[in-house]
Amino acid sequence: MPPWLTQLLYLVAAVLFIVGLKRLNTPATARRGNLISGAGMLVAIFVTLLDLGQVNYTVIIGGVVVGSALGLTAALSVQMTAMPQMVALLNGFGGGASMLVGAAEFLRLYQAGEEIATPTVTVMQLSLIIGAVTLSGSLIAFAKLQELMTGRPITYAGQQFVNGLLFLVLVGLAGWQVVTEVPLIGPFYGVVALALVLGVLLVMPIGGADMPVVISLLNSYSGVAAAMTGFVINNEVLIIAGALVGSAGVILSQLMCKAMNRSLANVLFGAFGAVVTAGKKSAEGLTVKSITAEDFAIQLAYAQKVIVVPGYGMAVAQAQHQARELADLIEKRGGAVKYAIHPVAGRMPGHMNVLLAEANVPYDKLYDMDEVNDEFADTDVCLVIGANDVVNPASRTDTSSPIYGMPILNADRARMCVVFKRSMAAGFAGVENELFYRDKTWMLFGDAKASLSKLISEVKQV
Amino acid sequence: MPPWLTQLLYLVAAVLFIVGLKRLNTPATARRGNLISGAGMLVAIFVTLLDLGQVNYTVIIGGVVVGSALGLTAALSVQMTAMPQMVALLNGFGGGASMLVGAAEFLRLYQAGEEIATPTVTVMQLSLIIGAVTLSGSLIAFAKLQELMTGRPITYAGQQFVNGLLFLVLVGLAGWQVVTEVPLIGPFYGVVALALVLGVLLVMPIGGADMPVVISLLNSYSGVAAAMTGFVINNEVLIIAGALVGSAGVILSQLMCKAMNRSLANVLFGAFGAVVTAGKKSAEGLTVKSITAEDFAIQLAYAQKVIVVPGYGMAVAQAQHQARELADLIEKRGGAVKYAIHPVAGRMPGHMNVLLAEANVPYDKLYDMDEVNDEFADTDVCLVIGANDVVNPASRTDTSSPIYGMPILNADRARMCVVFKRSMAAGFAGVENELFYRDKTWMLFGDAKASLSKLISEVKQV
Amino acid sequence: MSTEALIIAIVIFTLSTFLGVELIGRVPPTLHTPLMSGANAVSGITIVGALIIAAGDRGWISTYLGFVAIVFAMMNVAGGYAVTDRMLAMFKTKETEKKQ
Amino acid sequence: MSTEALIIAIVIFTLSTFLGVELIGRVPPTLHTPLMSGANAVSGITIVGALIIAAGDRGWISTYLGFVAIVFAMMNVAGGYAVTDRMLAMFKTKETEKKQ
Amino acid sequence: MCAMRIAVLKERTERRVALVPESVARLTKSGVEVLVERGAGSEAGFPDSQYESAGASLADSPNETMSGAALVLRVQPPLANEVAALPEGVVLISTLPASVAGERVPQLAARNVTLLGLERVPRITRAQSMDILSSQATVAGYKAVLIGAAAMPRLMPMMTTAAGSLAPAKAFIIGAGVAGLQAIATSRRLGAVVSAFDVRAAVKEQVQSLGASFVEGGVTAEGTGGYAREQTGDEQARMQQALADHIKDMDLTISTAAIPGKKAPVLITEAMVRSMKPGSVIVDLAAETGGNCAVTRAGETYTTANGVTILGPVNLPSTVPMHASQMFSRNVLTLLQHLITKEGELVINLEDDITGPMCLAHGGQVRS
Amino acid sequence: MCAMRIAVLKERTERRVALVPESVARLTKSGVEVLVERGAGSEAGFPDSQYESAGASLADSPNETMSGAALVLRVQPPLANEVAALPEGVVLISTLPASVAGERVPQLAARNVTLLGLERVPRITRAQSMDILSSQATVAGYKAVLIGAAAMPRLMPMMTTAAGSLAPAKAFIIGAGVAGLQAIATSRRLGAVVSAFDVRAAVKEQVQSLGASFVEGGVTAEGTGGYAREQTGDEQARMQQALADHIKDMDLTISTAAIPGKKAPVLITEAMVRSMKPGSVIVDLAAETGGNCAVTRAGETYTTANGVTILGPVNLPSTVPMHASQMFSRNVLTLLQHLITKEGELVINLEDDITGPMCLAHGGQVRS
Ligand SMILES: NC(=O)c1ccc[n+]([C@@H]2O[C@H](COP(=O)([O-])OP(=O)(O)OC[C@H]3O[C@@H](n4cnc5c(N)ncnc54)[C@H](OP(=O)(O)O)[C@@H]3O)[C@@H](O)[C@H]2O)c1
Ligand SMILES: NC(=O)c1ccc[n+]([C@@H]2O[C@H](COP(=O)([O-])OP(=O)(O)OC[C@H]3O[C@@H](n4cnc5c(N)ncnc54)[C@H](OP(=O)(O)O)[C@@H]3O)[C@@H](O)[C@H]2O)c1
Ligand SMILES: NC(=O)c1ccc[n+]([C@@H]2O[C@H](COP(=O)([O-])OP(=O)(O)OC[C@H]3O[C@@H](n4cnc5c(N)ncnc54)[C@H](O)[C@@H]3O)[C@@H](O)[C@H]2O)c1
Ligand SMILES: NC(=O)c1ccc[n+]([C@@H]2O[C@H](COP(=O)([O-])OP(=O)(O)OC[C@H]3O[C@@H](n4cnc5c(N)ncnc54)[C@H](O)[C@@H]3O)[C@@H](O)[C@H]2O)c1
Repeated sequence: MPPWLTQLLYLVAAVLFIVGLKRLNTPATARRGNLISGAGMLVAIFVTLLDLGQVNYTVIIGGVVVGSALGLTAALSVQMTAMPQMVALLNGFGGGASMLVGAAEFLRLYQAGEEIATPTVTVMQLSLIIGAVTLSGSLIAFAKLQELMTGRPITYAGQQFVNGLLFLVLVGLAGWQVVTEVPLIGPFYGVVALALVLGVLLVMPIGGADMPVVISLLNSYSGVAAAMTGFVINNEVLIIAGALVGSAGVILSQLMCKAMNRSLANVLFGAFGAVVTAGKKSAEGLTVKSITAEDFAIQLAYAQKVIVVPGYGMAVAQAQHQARELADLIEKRGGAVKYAIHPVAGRMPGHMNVLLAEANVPYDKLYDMDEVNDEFADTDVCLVIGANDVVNPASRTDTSSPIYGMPILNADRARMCVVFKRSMAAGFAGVENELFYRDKTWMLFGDAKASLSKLISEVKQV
Repeated sequence: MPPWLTQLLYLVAAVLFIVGLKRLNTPATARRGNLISGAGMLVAIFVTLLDLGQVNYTVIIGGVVVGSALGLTAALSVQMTAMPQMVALLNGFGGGASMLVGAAEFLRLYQAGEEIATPTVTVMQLSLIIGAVTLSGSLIAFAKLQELMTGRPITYAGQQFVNGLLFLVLVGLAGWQVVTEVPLIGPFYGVVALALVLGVLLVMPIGGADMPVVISLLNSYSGVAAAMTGFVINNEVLIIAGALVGSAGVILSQLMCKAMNRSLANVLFGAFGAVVTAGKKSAEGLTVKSITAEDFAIQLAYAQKVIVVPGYGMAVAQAQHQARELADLIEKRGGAVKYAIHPVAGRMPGHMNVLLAEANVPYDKLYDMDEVNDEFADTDVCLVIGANDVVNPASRTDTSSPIYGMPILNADRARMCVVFKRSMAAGFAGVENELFYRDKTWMLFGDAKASLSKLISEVKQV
Repeated sequence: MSTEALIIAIVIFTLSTFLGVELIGRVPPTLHTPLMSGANAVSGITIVGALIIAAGDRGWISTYLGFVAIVFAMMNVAGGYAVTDRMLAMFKTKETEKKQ
Repeated sequence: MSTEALIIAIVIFTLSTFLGVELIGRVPPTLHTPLMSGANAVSGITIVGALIIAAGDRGWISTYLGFVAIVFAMMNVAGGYAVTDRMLAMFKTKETEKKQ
Repeated sequence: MCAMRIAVLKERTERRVALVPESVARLTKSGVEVLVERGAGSEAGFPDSQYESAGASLADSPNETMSGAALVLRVQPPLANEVAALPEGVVLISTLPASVAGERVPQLAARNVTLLGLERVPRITRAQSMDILSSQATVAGYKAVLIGAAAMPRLMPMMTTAAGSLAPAKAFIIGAGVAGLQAIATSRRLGAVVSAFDVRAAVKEQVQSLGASFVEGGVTAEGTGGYAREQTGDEQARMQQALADHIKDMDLTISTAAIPGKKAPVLITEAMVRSMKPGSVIVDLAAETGGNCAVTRAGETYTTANGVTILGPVNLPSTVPMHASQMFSRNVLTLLQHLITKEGELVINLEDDITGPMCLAHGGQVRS
Repeated sequence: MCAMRIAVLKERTERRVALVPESVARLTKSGVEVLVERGAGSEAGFPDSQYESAGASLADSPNETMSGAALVLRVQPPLANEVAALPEGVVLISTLPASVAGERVPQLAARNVTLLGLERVPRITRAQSMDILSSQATVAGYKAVLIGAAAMPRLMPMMTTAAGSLAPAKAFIIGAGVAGLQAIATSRRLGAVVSAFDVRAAVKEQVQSLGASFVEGGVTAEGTGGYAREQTGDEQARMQQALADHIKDMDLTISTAAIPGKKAPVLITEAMVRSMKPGSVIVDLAAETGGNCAVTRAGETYTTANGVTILGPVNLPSTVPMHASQMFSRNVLTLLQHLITKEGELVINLEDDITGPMCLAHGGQVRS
């Protein structure tokens, strides 16, 4: 195959990656996007094989078959819930591969005793380091998520200092390799070993809940490692695809952080600092999860069955119009919305009715507690808008509670329950609400009107 | 300067272009974006000059000074309203420059009698053709907008055929040049001449109102021409910047077409078809201008003083909630909104009051005809939502009209008046409304509720 | 690697980096994980490098390391695309169901 | 121009084209004209070609044509940026006014 | 030259007043002299003091008020025994219900009075602001809902309370003219689920434009001038069936169907009333012209054996005297502005689009 | 074993009924026997036939109804001459206005009746659905607006018409408890511009949550159990000034301020009434306990010399008998479900959180 054809076909592969990644951005086209990018990968592989011509096919076919088999088996057998760690693992292998390519190329030149051009040796160091960090870091991320080790941040005094030192030594060794005339085997091993250790150390202090961000970042690293490999063996498709993934991964980790309302720096180095922002703790040490309007929007947008539980807070925020608008939006997207009206929601009999009538919510969407209480269990999302006491499960069980015995709306039985309120403050009865600490509950803090407006515009964009 | 530094600096220039264009996307950063891209241009120019080393500076400095002086004078003296034609003109010169570079390179090689490599000669042809089409096409666009010639589509029988033929001959000549061994001067002149004619012919049949789209497209061509020139002289920054502009221009023309609710094909070749979509004509040959929600949104978003005139159509569409939401949005952006209530708007006394109260519009935003009628004259935008008779100026002057003598809301005195209705149908009184044909009036056709919803989401995005 | 080749590689790398940034524009949070996974699959492109190393006549070290690299990279590629597709399939079903 | 150089040019061209598409994502209608004008200014990059042609020792034709090309391209560049800036200045003022 | 004088009398059978101080002020400012009988506006919340500061003179008796007047304004027409007190040749502007017109017009013509009947303002766009039928119907439609709601044994809006949920009341408006539309709007405001019926097809959209639903009667009977015409027998039957099916579930029915100058159509039969639930309420706004309900008693409220309360209010606008007078007065003022020249002269042009149709007696002749 | 029997009497001074058929059905289904006096629900729109189909037996006289009953239900307490007719040792559940309690309780205790006073349901969360004060105040607040609006000489909502523009009415609610809040909501629905005043600070947010504005009185006087306490003299003075400044522009004032068991505070003085505009209306919901307005006449409507109409309605819930009964009945039913064991036995546990405070007489003793 003439070299220009090879290169053109590589370009085709690169374009397929670009188009594929682009499509992965939208729910409707995502799956096709993945297939397109897969096609790009196939093109790249076949072009490479054709270009290589007559070679030792045992090794190649063996490697391809073994690798594919392992990869596919793992991918197809893994539980849906274990996806993130699977991605981490696979990503680690990708980084490992880049590292090995760099290493092989180095060792070949080393054995040949050739002098390596400065640019080449530089990118070689980068491909080794980044590949190694990706490999070991990903393995740690995998271990944390798979609970092979504790998911909690592992920290100790002077950790930052140790890491910094390690990093300096690593840079020093790599620099030595670059400036030296003939390749040196010592620094080579040193670099690989230290980079592997660095990967471990970098991921250790990050908590399990933040792992997705880390994986995305490591993914970015593995892209950069591939690109560096591309520099080493002077191959464009590696550079393009690697760089694409490199930047995409960084942006994605940033998006993820934004969705968690944190900075990337906070995720990566947060455990070192004094502030632990893991979430507000109640008196009994329970944890509250909060969610942003952006994050919630997508889940709401695809919900089939939604129940709105309005409470006094909706009245205070005068958010009835927004509540209705949101409901309309959900219905336009094919979901069904009911309003569950608790007999004593608000501060006067019929308080919610007045407001919802003002917002022109049709009467037939309003349901009494008794009519609707059984439906929570198969409700995708329950929106608790400024209600508190009327959804407090303590009234069912806690005989000491002042609201014990009051029938409540079963918001806690919904598949997902999102509570709109400004703080963790109690409602009229002045009692803590256990619902807020439940697994399936998320808090959307802020004035209900503002939160709903935000949510509406986010849902519109989904 | 070492070549690698030149190239790196070119890369810097390219990055500046990328960042600059990116920033041009958002109002807040647009101006800085333009400066950044300008900095890129400066870098590119200086790097080129430095790289050239000792050369004939008379020509260069002379050219730069003359060109800059002409360009700046034109740019700074032009009326704001004449901006589009100015852009067209400048763009034409850009295309012309690309053509000249291609021509110069060709003539040099021709004179030297050298054989030109196939790739080179191919891209040379492209740079000539595209540059020439850009040049002459832009000049025609300029002439049309500057009213040096009629702004109307110029069409004649067989036009498409002639254009097609011309194009084939052009391709034939260019192809001949490519396949021949030594450069030929005849086909060269032929290609240039025909390409210039083609540019004229392509733009002639397009109406003045569609010129912005055409200019954007020609802009894209000039980008591609620059990129081709880059191929010819093997210069990366030309390729990158040219390709950026090439694709950006196409996307932009598409966006513009979308904003006009038309297809690009319709804009470019619409005049050839039988359908003339220039606008609905009234019985007396008056013309109605319609506007899309997208286009209108931006004007509304920056309006300072807005008056809403609701009418029976708002009631029919039950669009009161949307009207209120839109008003809220405008106020949030700093504008002031009043509702002007005509005494007989709707179909019963107080019809508008009931609906606006339902939508929770505060009473103090509601103004009687007498209170508000003098304010229209310094109102930026008047939104006539489903009203008709109550804003019909015929009642002031046309003694034969059944509504003669009824005082009306002075919607026609506002700086811009946008009428939301579904068609050109008459209102209760059954009379034509001259307001719709006024210069400052735009029609936003469609159900008022739907149009308002659209408008709201567009305004939110501005 | 010549300096010129390096520069060109850098140009291409830079452009691709910008492209990557722009591509991941406004991805909705549900797609964060699939997108991460999909991008991970693409990073398996290092398979090309692995193949070249393993296949070329570059001595036994390259062959051995290349073999391992192929296995690793291929796991990343095959597993990556398969996992992504599984995630998206789930997603897809929900989408399609809605349309009915 | 060698085939290899051509290929690389094509690669760069392709990447830049995609980048251009992505960059002009969701520009609001008010910015259509300024953006068009700004992009037009960038297309004046052909000045680089004109300079090379005019300055190099490529004979009188190149010099003459190059001179005209420089004038043309420079008009595009200088005029283009100035016009764009004027448009955006107007816009900017309105923006800033609002904030007060 | 002596200015034209207008007399505003105190009503005897009515709480409204024909001109409110605000309108008086406009007239006196334009040079017209206005005499107001003492206490004319007090029932409507306009004390004499306000008239005085508006520039009117006060008079103690009807006779004193009318002496020297070129124009006499009243809400209700004069009783038979009051005709003689009118100055001869004067112009009288007042309402003139069909029930008294036959008797009173000849009497007034005999006294050479020029009579402009306010009900006869033509329904053309220009005359909308003189149309007392519209303005007073607005008041009637609103008030009908209030008295209907107050007579109901239930609340109008839906309410979810600790003491159980209350279903919203179902309100049904028959005849969606001005009064009917206002009744729809008001009962919607109070939270009822509202439906409406009318024979004119155009009304459906108007009803929906207020957020109520329209009951199809399978009949359309559009008349001229925006009024309805009478139905044929067959139409009647189909319509009655549709009504009967719908009305039995209603909690509040307000009927406003009228055909001008005719006896009101009977739309709610006795059988329908019997089919209704205990506690349901009918407000028959057509009571004065015979009632839309067969068993309405004009001016009375009573409950049938099966617990249906039927209200037959007469002259509802008089029960909201302040705002009703304000609108009435504005209508009259616009009419006066039409009749009085810039020079302050009262001109009765029988060829005029508006004056012509309104004039029922002139120059001693009865016109029609 | 013979099932427990509950007697539901027909009221003599009242249109409500203590149990509606729906609640009766629930009781009979759980094995309780219910005897209803003939015609008990007819005024409220519940004919005897509905009681029968709900499983109740009908009885002709009070005595027949009560014979063998363990429990007697009434809305109003028995008159002095009715006490003797109660079976000895029976449990009586009814309201007991403060005005009659002093006299009646000893009489009932003397007859060994166990009396549960419905006003005394404690205001704890769990008892909300037994709280007749809340449910009946809801009705009163709503109805007060209706009768106030009907008494006004003007329309409530703003209206722009061909006959001029009408300004919206300004409504002012004094005391934003259950009735007050409902009055706010209802007058807002009708289109009034609503303001409200209360001495309790927490109320401000509640008032605003209904879209009304709050009038600052510069005073807070939060009592226990959600009720207000009395004010000191100085507080009183400051508050009165704030009220006086505000009230003079109001078109409709509805006062609901009450302090449980005490005479209602006088908040609207005669001077304030005199400062009000002709045509303005006051509805004094506290009329029964003396009135919030100094010149209220309980049970009467009259107009002052300066044209202010003052309504002093008593027992408004009785004028909306159907829904008021429905809620009353639901409250009583919930209470009964609390009192009656699964085995169908009536248990009066004086230690109970709810029963205890409610019990006013037991075992021949007056409790308090
Ligand atoms: N309906 C009646 O007749 C009546 C009468 C009297 C008492 N009650 C009692 O009132 C209670 C009613 O229960 P509920 O669930 O409706 O209300 P709730 O328990 O009082 O809770 C209301 C919640 O709304 C939140 N909130 C307030 N303003 C908000 C804003 N602007 N945006 C977002 N959230 C806001 C508050 O939390 P943050 O402060 O954290 O935002 C609060 O926790 C019951 O306890 C009932 O017994 C009812
Ligand atoms: N207020 C009163 O008391 C009263 C009583 C009786 C008569 N009138 C008369 O009614 C008229 C009122 O004037 P007006 O300006 O309010 O109304 P209008 O003149 O009747 O015009 C209403 C306009 O709304 C448009 N429309 C209808 N449905 C629509 C929808 N879903 N979305 C968007 N537009 C819609 C119609 O045009 P398309 O069909 O093209 O959409 C129509 O031209 C006056 O002539 C007045 O004299 C008033
Ligand atoms: N200048 C104007 O343009 C102007 C002014 C005022 C009113 N109008 C219009 O005139 C029309 C009549 O208004 P109105 O209130 O005086 O009407 P109305 O009092 O004469 O009658 C009330 C309504 O009852 C309906 N009706 C009559 N017979 C019926 C029957 N058998 N069954 C059911 N419904 C029956 C009529 O169609 C009308 O809608 C309205 O459409 C109004 O908008 C126009
Ligand atoms: N279970 C519960 O939690 C429950 C049940 C019902 C009512 N409540 C609460 O109890 C409170 C009282 O309700 P209510 O309607 O029975 O009250 P009420 O009838 O006792 O008094 C009505 C209102 O008048 C106010 N008031 C008293 N004196 C005043 C004065 N001098 N000036 C101005 N205002 C004065 C009171 O503050 C109260 O808001 C309300 O807040 C209500 O929400 C609680």
